[in-house]
Amino acid sequence: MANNQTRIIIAGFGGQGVVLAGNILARAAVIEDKNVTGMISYGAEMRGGTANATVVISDEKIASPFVEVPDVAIIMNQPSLDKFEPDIASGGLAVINSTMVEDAGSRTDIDRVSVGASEIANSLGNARVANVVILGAFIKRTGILQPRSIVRAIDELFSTKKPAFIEINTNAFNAGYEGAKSV
Amino acid sequence: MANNQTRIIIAGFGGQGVVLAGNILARAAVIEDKNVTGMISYGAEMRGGTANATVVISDEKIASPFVEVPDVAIIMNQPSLDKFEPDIASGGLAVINSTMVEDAGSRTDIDRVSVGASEIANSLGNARVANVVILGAFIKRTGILQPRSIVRAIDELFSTKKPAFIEINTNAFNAGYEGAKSV
Amino acid sequence: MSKPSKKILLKGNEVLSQAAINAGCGFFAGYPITPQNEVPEYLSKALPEAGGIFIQAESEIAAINMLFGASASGVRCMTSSSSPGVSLKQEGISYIAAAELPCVIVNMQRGGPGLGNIRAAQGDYFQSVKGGGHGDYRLIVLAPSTLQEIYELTMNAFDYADHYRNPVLILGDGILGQMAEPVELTKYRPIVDLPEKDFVLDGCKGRERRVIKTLLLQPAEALIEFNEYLKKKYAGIESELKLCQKYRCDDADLVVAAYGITARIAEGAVDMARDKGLKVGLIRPITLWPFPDEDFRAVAEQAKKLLVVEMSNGQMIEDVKLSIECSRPVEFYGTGGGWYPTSEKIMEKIESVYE
Amino acid sequence: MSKPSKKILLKGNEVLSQAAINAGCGFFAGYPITPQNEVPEYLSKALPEAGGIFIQAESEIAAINMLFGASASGVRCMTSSSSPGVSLKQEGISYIAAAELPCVIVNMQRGGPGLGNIRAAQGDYFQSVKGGGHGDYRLIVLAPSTLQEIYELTMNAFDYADHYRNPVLILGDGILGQMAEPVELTKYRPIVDLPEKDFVLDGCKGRERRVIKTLLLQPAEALIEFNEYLKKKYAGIESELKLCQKYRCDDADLVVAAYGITARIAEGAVDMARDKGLKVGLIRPITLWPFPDEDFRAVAEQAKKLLVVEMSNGQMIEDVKLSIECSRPVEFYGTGGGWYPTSEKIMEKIESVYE
Amino acid sequence: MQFKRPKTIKDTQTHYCPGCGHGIVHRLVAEVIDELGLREKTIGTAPVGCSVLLYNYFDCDIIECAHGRPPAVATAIKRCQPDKVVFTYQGDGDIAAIGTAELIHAANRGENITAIFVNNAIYGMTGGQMAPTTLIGQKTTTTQNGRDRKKQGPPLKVCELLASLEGVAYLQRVAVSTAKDVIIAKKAIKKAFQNQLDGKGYSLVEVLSMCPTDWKVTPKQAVDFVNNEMKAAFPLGVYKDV
Amino acid sequence: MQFKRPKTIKDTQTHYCPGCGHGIVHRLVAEVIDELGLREKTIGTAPVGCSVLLYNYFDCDIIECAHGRPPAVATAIKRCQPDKVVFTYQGDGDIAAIGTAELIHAANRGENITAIFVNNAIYGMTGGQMAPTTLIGQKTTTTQNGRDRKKQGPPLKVCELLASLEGVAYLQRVAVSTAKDVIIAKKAIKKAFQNQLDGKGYSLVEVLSMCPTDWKVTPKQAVDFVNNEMKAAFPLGVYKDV
Amino acid sequence: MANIKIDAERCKGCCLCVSECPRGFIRMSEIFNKSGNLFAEVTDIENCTGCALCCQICPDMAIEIEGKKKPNVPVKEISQRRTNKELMTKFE
Amino acid sequence: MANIKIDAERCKGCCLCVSECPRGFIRMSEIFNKSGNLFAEVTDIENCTGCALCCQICPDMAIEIEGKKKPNVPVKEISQRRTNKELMTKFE
Ligand SMILES: Cc1ncc(C[n+]2csc(CCOP(=O)(O)OP(=O)(O)O)c2C)c(N)n1
Ligand SMILES: Cc1ncc(C[n+]2csc(CCOP(=O)(O)OP(=O)(O)O)c2C)c(N)n1
Ligand code: SF4
Ligand code: SF4
Ligand code: SF4
Ligand code: SF4
Ligand code: SF4
Ligand code: SF4
Ligand SMILES: [Mg+2]
Ligand SMILES: [Mg+2]
Repeated sequence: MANNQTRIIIAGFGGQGVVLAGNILARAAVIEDKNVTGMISYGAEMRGGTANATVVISDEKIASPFVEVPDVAIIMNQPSLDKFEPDIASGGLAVINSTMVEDAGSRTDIDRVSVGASEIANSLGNARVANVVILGAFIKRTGILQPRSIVRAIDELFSTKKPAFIEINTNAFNAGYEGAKSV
Repeated sequence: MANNQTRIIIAGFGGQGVVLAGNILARAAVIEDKNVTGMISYGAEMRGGTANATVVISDEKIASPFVEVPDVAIIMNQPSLDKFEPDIASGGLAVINSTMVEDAGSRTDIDRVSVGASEIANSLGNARVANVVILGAFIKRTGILQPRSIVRAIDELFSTKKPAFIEINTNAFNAGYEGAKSV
Repeated sequence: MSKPSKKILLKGNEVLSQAAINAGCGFFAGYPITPQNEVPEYLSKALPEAGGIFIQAESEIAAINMLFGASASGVRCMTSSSSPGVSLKQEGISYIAAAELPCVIVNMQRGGPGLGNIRAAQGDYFQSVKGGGHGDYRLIVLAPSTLQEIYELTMNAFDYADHYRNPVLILGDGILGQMAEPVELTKYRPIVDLPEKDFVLDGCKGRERRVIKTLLLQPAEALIEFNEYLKKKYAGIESELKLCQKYRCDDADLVVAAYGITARIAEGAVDMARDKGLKVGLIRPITLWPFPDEDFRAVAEQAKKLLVVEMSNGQMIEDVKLSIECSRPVEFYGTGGGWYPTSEKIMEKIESVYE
Repeated sequence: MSKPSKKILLKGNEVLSQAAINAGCGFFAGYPITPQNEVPEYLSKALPEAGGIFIQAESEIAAINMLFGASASGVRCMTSSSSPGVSLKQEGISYIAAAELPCVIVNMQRGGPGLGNIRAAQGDYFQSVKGGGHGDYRLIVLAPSTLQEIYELTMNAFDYADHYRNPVLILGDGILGQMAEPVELTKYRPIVDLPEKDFVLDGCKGRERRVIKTLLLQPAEALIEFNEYLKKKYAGIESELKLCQKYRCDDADLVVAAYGITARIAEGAVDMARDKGLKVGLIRPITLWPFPDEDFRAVAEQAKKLLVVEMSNGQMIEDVKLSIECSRPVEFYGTGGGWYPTSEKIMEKIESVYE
Repeated sequence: MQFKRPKTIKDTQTHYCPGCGHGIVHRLVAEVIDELGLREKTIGTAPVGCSVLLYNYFDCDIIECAHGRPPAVATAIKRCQPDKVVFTYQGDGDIAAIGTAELIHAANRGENITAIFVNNAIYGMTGGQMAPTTLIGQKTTTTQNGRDRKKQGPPLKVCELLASLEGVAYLQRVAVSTAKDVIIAKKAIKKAFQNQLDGKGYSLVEVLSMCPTDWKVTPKQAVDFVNNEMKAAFPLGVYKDV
Repeated sequence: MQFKRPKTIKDTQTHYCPGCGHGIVHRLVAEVIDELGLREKTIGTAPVGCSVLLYNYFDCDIIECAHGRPPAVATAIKRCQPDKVVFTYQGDGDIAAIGTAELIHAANRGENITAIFVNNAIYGMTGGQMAPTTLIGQKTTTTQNGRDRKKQGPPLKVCELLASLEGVAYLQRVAVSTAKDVIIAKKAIKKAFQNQLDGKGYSLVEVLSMCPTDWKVTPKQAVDFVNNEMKAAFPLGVYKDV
Repeated sequence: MANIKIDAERCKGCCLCVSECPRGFIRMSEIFNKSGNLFAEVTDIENCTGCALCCQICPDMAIEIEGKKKPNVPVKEISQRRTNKELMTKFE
Repeated sequence: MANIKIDAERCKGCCLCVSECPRGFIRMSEIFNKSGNLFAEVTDIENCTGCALCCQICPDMAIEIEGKKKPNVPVKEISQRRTNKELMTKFE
């Protein structure tokens, strides 16, 4: 987290909402008037398989929106953990969806926080909000943004097009915030 | 005729065979192993109107195939004379088809030779050979190429495709050679 | 969308699209190609809503030629594409430049040559600034490096196009197009004088009929004269439109030269170098044509060396050398074809060439 | 037509066509455009008679893409056009360069930009040598200045293309294409080693199947590596293929630099200058890429000044400056758009800049 | 009986060769513009071809387009100025070779424009190369032994090709090789303009026309060629009228 | 009963989305190549589109072409190597938008090649923009309120368009949305290859195909869309067979 | 009598009007106009019906008819230089 | 009994075979394969007619039939992690 800068990668299967999660994070950062960049890996990948989004949040100007060495990796499934764990900065953090990740990795120089995001989402009645659940755990652990900024970002995002989604996403965030477990 | 170089322009209506005349001249020069360039004005002109060809014959290397200031202007009709007379080099020569040119121009610093090329051609039975008639006058006056080179060039040009034309063109050349008149 | 006071989060391609609408762009024609697809996607909806015309053309060639017609109609117009698609537009661009029709062309560059890939790259510099089409023409080439700058330069692009009656190219890349960043959508205000469009073809009611053409056959000198005129016009633009940003150059021994997203990443490297006590600065041309040569010359007076960084095998390096008249050694760092520079890697290169 | 011992009179376009046939060109695709029409006209008859394939394509784009297929079939192939038509080929050229398919492309330049006119010009220098298409690729660019040289360089072009697996551009102009001059049609003899074409697609009988492609998606580094490879390949060509002719340069104070037909006309001016006692020479790059920079540097050691002459608003001037590292003042004489230089006019300019 | 040069035609000689059909078609278009009173609201497009210089003759706003692209240019003009009248004027090379894609798509989109297509079975301006519409057996500078169906394919028939497109409102093939044909051609052109005024969509009139120069025949022989050969290969008539 | 992956298909997973029709069409083409014993004399062209990577799956010589240009590339290959079998494989964007001119002219010249045209009514690879074949009312990322006949014109019907061209030997439109359709599609593709072996000229099979991802529906819904909507807009059948 | 007028300077000598006149009232001149073309002349203006078929076919808009009443205006003065047969028939 | 075999790892879970089987013998698994897809399984291999309609529609060439005689080979071992309903039905 050099330069007051947090470099985050969010990774999962296509369909697990990593882009949306990145979007919520970035919007929350805008609400707090921080500098932020967001980027979806639109690159070489074909449809299906894994998807990832990177978000850089900083108090200063952000040079590059790329995240080669993430400070935080938010991991929605096993293949994503296998892929990105090696890149995490020493002293960095992995936020893990424990429902979909059996083996939480082997590095000893990083922290881990885990949450049964898919399970919690399911219990809330919509498996698709696992992405927001895991954001809750991430915010709880890092405090990098204020919870109410996330809630406002959710509000902003859904208010015009899908107001029905506001509640469940807010609940998901809260549940994740509560359910975060260090590992 | 600087640098042992003769810069010739041949001009007339489209259809008067100026391109063919240029071609015969250039081929004759090749036969004599001279350096030569030929160029048709393919430029801005549209169909119809005047056509012209330029030929540069030289014992030395030829820099440019363009003729801005011709040493010799071979003129098939009045508009061409009007157009090109002013450009002729001082001390240069105008070879004029007197059948089609009423007013032989006003410059006093150039020489003129004239021949009733169209009339002669007509009397030979083919108006289209006026271009070769006028070449005869030109060669007679300048001696820049040998008459037999022209005859050989005519031979070369027509032998494969139109051998019937050899005789009339040769006659045309001879008639022009004989009929040249200084003015 | 008139003047939201606060920053909103958008992708670069969206920012560009909204800027075009705000600047009064009334016509867009384009053809899908990654990584610029958000431009036509955004405009297909937002432009008609704003009263403009959106056409998904049958090809990039049709698109650029539609601009020919739209601009002749007096409408502010834009097309957008990425590298291979922009190559296809070269004939049309030469025509538009020759006809002096204002328009904005966007190239969100991707990896090449050939089909290449869809990652960001800067391999189309030569095509953009030297002229990939035939004949002696110039595009005004703007190279933003942040999303805020995309917003502003896109609006300005329409102004420059109208002011100079010249096509303006916005040279971005896949990163700038795809990344999201908060942007303040300030109100559009013309930055240059906008002359009356007295070339517009709208039927000759009450005036002499007009012709827009690029064929100059007669007299033979017509085209020569026109090219002499163009030369003067371009010299005029060169004399007044050179945009450049310098960063920590004042005492710099080594100056990094980069444009677009690369400049921004290089800025990170400059900060790292400064943190290590190396006197390093950054010069970033914002207009790639006209190339801000005086600024480069000024910087070269102080600096011992320049380091050009590009996402290409080295193209801008030529303009850098020419602008400083080869008065300083110019190093290069870069690679063609969908390469992402990082501040760290640039820093390594800085250390290796710093004396 | 095998080996006529004596010179025959042909137009430049015809000479080029016959050279292609003699060099074993087996495929031509093109689209009519003045001033290169004699090329397809000649080849439409002579090429099939020689056992080759002639296709009048539906457009320049189709033509260049037909070359893509013909070259992949292992056949020596050529297309020919003039400025606007060559602009349309830029995407295809980038693909061919990326696929490393040998072929010969002819541009008999005419006046531009836009439709311009049909007189000769040299306004496509940048497009030719810097790359009018997208990405970091290079064409080998040959610039003949006499018809005899058109004959020889056209034959060589096929050899270079095969040897380097790279497209070769013959950069002529309307004068060279249209003028007639005696030419000796010497026998074709390869001038470089011609490697086996192990890329050819002819059905995978008895071998692994082959793929020709330019998309390099996976892994992410594939395209980067390919571009690094290209860079090396181009550096290799640069190290061995630079052709240049010098004329009366040894003691020259002023050296005129020009290519193609312009060089030839400038040679006349040099002679005039020498006749007047001015120490003037001529340097004529025959390969425009690779640019013969060592020769320029050598000349610049003696000369006090250079004078670049082009039928354009000044394009090669940049390469001249870069090659001599701006070590001498470089003057320019030229005009875009169908301008015919004369020895006399060049002489005037020589006198005005000679010190 | 009165017969005067139309107002929309300037009082200059054309550059066309003697017997060239372009002059007739110019007159017809201009007469229609006169009769419908459209001169001051018309924007014409010039192609690349012998008729590139039509702006020297038509006294209305004209835009010269890149080779083959008039349909794209006209599309944009008409979309930007739906109250104006926009026509394209293209030769066979322009419309049916390099410009095929732009033609098909403007037609298919049903752009509300009027298209005049002068089919002279040759590339006139460039000196007589094969066009997409060159007849089988016809000698051109690039088919010196005559067009060969096996190598160059049959002549492309534009009206037949466009007929299947829903967006097309009107297609008629006419000729200008006899006075009678000219009168019919005029009616077709008028209808194609009227359709635009009525908002009907893409209307195209294909005009079989003479190019004595590049066919290397006299004007009289050229007329015969149209009447005897071209009309057989390209049957006249209405191909679509919705 | 036996059913095995064809030899001409490599043993790799495709990158296509679940339910994408390209995989089916690949298999059919490969089966035909197997059955006719053509693998070692076939040269295929890859388009730009989702199927650009078909060379990862087909085990025969393949050339990847610039967007829209496969017909031009294939023309040259077949002319240079008339004894080989050449096929093109193109999406609707590739064949019917940017590549319209190359399509029409290769077809009109009657090039003796086999063309497979996968019509999924969308630009798949670029993420779901309108294609020339997008249906009226169909929502895409560039027709977010559905394709509007007035603005974007009707869907372009390739078989109908090509039917008028003399050089074309065979045109059939099939689908791969039901097993029955797939079996018919295979027959059509086989015939299109057989025609080439018999020297009949240009043969094209248009295949209506699913793109669940960019249609933003499930594979099952995609199949229904083909069966209910696309077949109505693009009637199946033989459009030409000479 | 139709007030028919052929502009000799505008005429390019294509002869198309000659074959088009149902009455055979048009013939080509034996002299050139300024552009070097033989030009069309109406031989029998008195009996010309004004059917305008000649006008319809003329590619150069060289033939105009003013209406029925006015007397014919003679063709403009032109260059009277005579020339040979061959060239005269070049466009026939 | 047809020797039918669905390659679970190749299967992308599109379900097209499910609706295509005239006997209704194919259903989707409740577990994911390595690529994260639910995959198709034949429920009643004994009675499968080998009509191959499922093979015809399968876009991923995941279904093969070896002939009538041989006994069925069970689907490969796959990752058995269970997951929630919503995701399971994502392609139905
Ligand atoms: C891109 C491009 N390609 C080729 C040309 C050359 N060119 C000029 S006119 C023309 C064709 C003219 O034929 P057509 O369209 O039939 O018109 P016509 O002259 O017969 O009336 C061509 C190919 C050009 N100007 N631009
Ligand atoms: C010149 C050019 N323009 C645009 C593109 C971007 N592009 C890639 S694929 C594609 C269209 C794909 O659609 P389609 O041909 O229908 O194939 P599908 O993916 O649907 O199978 C486009 C426009 C490109 N690569 N090159
Ligand atoms: S070349 Fe043909 S089309 Fe062109 S003006 Fe002459 S006759 Fe007309
Ligand atoms: S995007 Fe559509 S066409 Fe492309 S692979 Fe996916 S389903 Fe197939
Ligand atoms: S108006 Fe009729 S009758 Fe009179 S000259 Fe003309 S064609 Fe003949
Ligand atoms: S038709 Fe017209 S141009 Fe031709 S001869 Fe008659 S008057 Fe003259
Ligand atoms: S082969 Fe036929 S019966 Fe057996 S599973 Fe497949 S579709 Fe069902
Ligand atoms: S059709 Fe194939 S890919 Fe789809 S579910 Fe069935 S076996 Fe799997
Ligand atoms: Mg034509
Ligand atoms: Mg598609």
